[in-house]
Amino acid sequence: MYRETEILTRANQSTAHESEDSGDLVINVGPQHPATHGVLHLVITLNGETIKNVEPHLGYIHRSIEKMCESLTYRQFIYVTSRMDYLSAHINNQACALCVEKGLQVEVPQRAQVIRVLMAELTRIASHELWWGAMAMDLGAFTPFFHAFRERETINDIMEETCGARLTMNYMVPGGVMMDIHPHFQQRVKDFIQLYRKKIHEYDELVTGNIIFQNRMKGVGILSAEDAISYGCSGPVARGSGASCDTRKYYPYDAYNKVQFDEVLETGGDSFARYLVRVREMQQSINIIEQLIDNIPEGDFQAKTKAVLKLPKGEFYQRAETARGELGVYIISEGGTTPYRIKFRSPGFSNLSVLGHIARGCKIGDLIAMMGTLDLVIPDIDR
Amino acid sequence: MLNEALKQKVSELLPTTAFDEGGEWLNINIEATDWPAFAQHLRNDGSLFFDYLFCLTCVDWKTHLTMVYHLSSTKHRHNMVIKIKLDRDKPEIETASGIWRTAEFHEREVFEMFGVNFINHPDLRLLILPDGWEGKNPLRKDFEDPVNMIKL
Amino acid sequence: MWSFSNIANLVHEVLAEHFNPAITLAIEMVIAGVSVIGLFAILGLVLVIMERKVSAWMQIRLGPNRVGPKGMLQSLADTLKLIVKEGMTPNGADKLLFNLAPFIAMIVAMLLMAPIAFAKDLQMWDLNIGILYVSALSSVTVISILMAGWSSNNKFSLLGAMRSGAQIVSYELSAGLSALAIVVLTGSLQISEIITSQANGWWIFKGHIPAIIAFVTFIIAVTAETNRAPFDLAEAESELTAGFHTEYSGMKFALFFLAEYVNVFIMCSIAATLFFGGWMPLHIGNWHKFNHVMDFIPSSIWFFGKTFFLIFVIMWFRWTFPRLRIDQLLDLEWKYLLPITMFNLLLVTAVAILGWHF
Amino acid sequence: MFIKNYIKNIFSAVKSLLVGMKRTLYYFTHHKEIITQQYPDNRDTLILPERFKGEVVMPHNENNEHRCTGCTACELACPNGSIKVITKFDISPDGKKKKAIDKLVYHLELCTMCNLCVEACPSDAIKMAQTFEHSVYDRNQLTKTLNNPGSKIMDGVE
Repeated sequence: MYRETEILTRANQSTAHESEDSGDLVINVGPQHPATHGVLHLVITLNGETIKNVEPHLGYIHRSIEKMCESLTYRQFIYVTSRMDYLSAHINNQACALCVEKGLQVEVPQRAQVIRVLMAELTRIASHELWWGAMAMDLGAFTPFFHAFRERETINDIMEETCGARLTMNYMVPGGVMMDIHPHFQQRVKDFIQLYRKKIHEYDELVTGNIIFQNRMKGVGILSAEDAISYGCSGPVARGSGASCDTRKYYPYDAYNKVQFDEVLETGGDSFARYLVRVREMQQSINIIEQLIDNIPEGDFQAKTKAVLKLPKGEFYQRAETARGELGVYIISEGGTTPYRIKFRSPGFSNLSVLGHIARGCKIGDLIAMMGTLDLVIPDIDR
Repeated sequence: MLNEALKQKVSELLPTTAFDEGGEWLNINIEATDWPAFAQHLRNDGSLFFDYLFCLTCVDWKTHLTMVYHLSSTKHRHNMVIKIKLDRDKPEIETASGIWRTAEFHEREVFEMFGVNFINHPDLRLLILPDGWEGKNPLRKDFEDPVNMIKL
Repeated sequence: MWSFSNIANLVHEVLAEHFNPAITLAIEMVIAGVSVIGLFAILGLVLVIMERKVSAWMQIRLGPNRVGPKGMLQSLADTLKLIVKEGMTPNGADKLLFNLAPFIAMIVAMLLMAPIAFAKDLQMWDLNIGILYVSALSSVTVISILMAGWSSNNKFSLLGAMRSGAQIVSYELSAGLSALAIVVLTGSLQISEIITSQANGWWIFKGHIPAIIAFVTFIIAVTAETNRAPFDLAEAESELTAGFHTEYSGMKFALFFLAEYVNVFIMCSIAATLFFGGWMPLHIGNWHKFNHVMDFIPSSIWFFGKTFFLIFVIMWFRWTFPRLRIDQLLDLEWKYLLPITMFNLLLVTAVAILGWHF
Repeated sequence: MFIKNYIKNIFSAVKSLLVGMKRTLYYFTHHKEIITQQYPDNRDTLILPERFKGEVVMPHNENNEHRCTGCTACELACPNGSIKVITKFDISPDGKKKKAIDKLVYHLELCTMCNLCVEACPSDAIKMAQTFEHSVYDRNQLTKTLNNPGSKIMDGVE
């Protein structure tokens, strides 16, 4: 089998333990470590600086959202999903709302569909901005983090104005959106696009073009397209390897079939390809927003739904493309007001599983860079 | 491939398959013993080519457990759902991690959350639950935790 | 005209009147030691606040602005906090080495101050092998880092210390070779002579391209030697949490911190001495009137101005670049810097022999 | 050829580094671009958008009257159980019994600001306030009674 080294399961033992016969060094990265962006715990077996094995230990912030949702009604459970992948909270909510709508067979008004897509794309940009800054910080450059936050703050302000919150908005409800957009929304988004266009070249100057950065990223952590699919990777991780998997293209939802955009594909499969995919995806999101921002149709922002939602008996699955990859919401209904079982197929969980595969044989510094390019959000993995 | 064609192809491969109507994708019910060979076929058959296991989970129906595999093909872009009924007291099934690598992590999650034993899994250990977890499997319906309340 | 040598002589005469020579010498040494410690502390405070302000402005932030006017007393408040904090020694650490390491780092930094000419006639020890002394002592810093890393009983610390060892040993080479370029031009290792040789122009202007190459390689090597980003692999907070000083807290950590900044200061002042003439004002060849005007600016201002500019450059590196990987770090040294500096040394020798410099 | 590539590499590398340094120098010298806010100092000028979800409040008019009928729709809508409606029966002047709220207890410490209660309320009795400085030393202080003491329901609200 591909697992060469025996790894101790118990984290506390492995801290004090070095396997004596092989001379390997076992170190714990996390649960409290600056590079894990949360409470991920990796047990790394090292030979010198070279990584022999990476073993993730999860569950430090597992809240059992799937179990919680079993006792929440179809209106209530959506707010919890914001807490999964908090950086693309809107898209999580959207996927859940879509799944409930699929069960109810509600037609969502055009206006609500467009607003949802706008919000989802803004969320995607905000998420990628944060990733970009954190990625540079993982490599030791602090300044880009703050520069990325300048643009991200603008998006957060837009969200705050329309949805009433900056991170966990709970804006999508079954049947549409909770409130109509704020009167200033369109102007603010246009201002943001202008700001973004003005500042985007700085990203290349500071990070992308930098020779140190390129040397750190190129040819590191190579993931083949076949492996990416086999490991269930999705989103920019798979697209960086050339595996086309954009849910927005193949299984369009809401207004995505009405807009023109390209699926960003890179064939390198290394960290740099994954980096480029995300940077270029921001550009595509801007394109989508530009197409829609002046064409928000008039009408209702929410379809008429009953006060108490009851899904018919059956199973409903909805895919959505979050900033990290493909999110699946799988609702099994027994006909009541609460789901019988709900499963969230989180993109981060599958993307993390590939880390051990691509990190083998790399240096510690590379592992950190790879974790950056996988864009791990720990609550998304732990749910 | 459309659902009808898929249905025909699957019934050729495995005549004992039962089909579930309704739902957007083809739902099939098979026996746990047929699973390993059938999975190999699904993955390797050129016209099926289900190479992307995008969701793997389990459902506790109080009388039995059901493994649910959501499969998709990145070549043909068709989807299929496979359900396998398991005994609730002694749930056992062959692992799919040799065919789809993503199953390794997902099966570990199902193992600790539902107590399903995956035969020949390379590394069947607790992934999310704390080490030394004893007692019931959290996502089963009869699980109650008086200390960390989940129900409101 | 008053100068530091007059003051020193005055102090010496006053002391010699009252005490016998041995006690006089002892008192003079105490005075020198106290002033070094004072300078050490002041440098730490100034450089910390400088770094925080520089980083803040580059990161479109305001930086510390609450303590004192414009936040200038922030580092004083930090020092107070660090003094009050408990200095913990982890279980299983080698207690002697663990507690000794920060002091070695600090003592080395203090020793390095001895040959530096802070202003005209203000130099503690003008020994005739000044540059050799500096480059020899500065590599002793690695011992304190290795001690800290080994004795902490922490794997991150150990990895950081190992990286630091490999790094300092290699970059020592190109730092030495770059400094040697100027030594070849001057013909002396003595700091005062290097400075006086630049009375008619700094070496960076007089020495043509070889001096510029030597300057660039020296700054890169110095950045690596002092463990500053982008070469801060020994601490690499995103990889090794804090590297060799992961387990240190309170004042012991502060000593490492101080030593790092003082090392940066010393290395920059050496670079200023070698390439920018130390305290020597900007003199251009035969422009006597211009040179005379420049002489009115006190020599200490010239020295600190140049040094702080170079420190700013090193901070500028830190807040712009990502960190290198360990193998790339060694590649840079052995594949690029070392061949360049060696070639450059040949070039400089040719320039010096043929007398092409001004 | 090797030497040419070698030197070319060095120059392109140095150039890419200088480009980045130019960018940071720009921000170092242009303090206008600073974006941080001085939070506690700018409290007076800090304006939050009117939709900002800070906490649930119950508006009262000048006669100390609110619009809550005690229908418990908000309590049912809340996913966390952070709202508790305690009802009582008022005797109206003409002798009829009428349901009204005694207390509307709101647990701010449990609230996730999801806005579902405000959406569910049929009589617009509660709304989201824009306050956000909620920290207190004792968590009991976060349990609040939303209706003012002695308040009663507004006329005409059913």
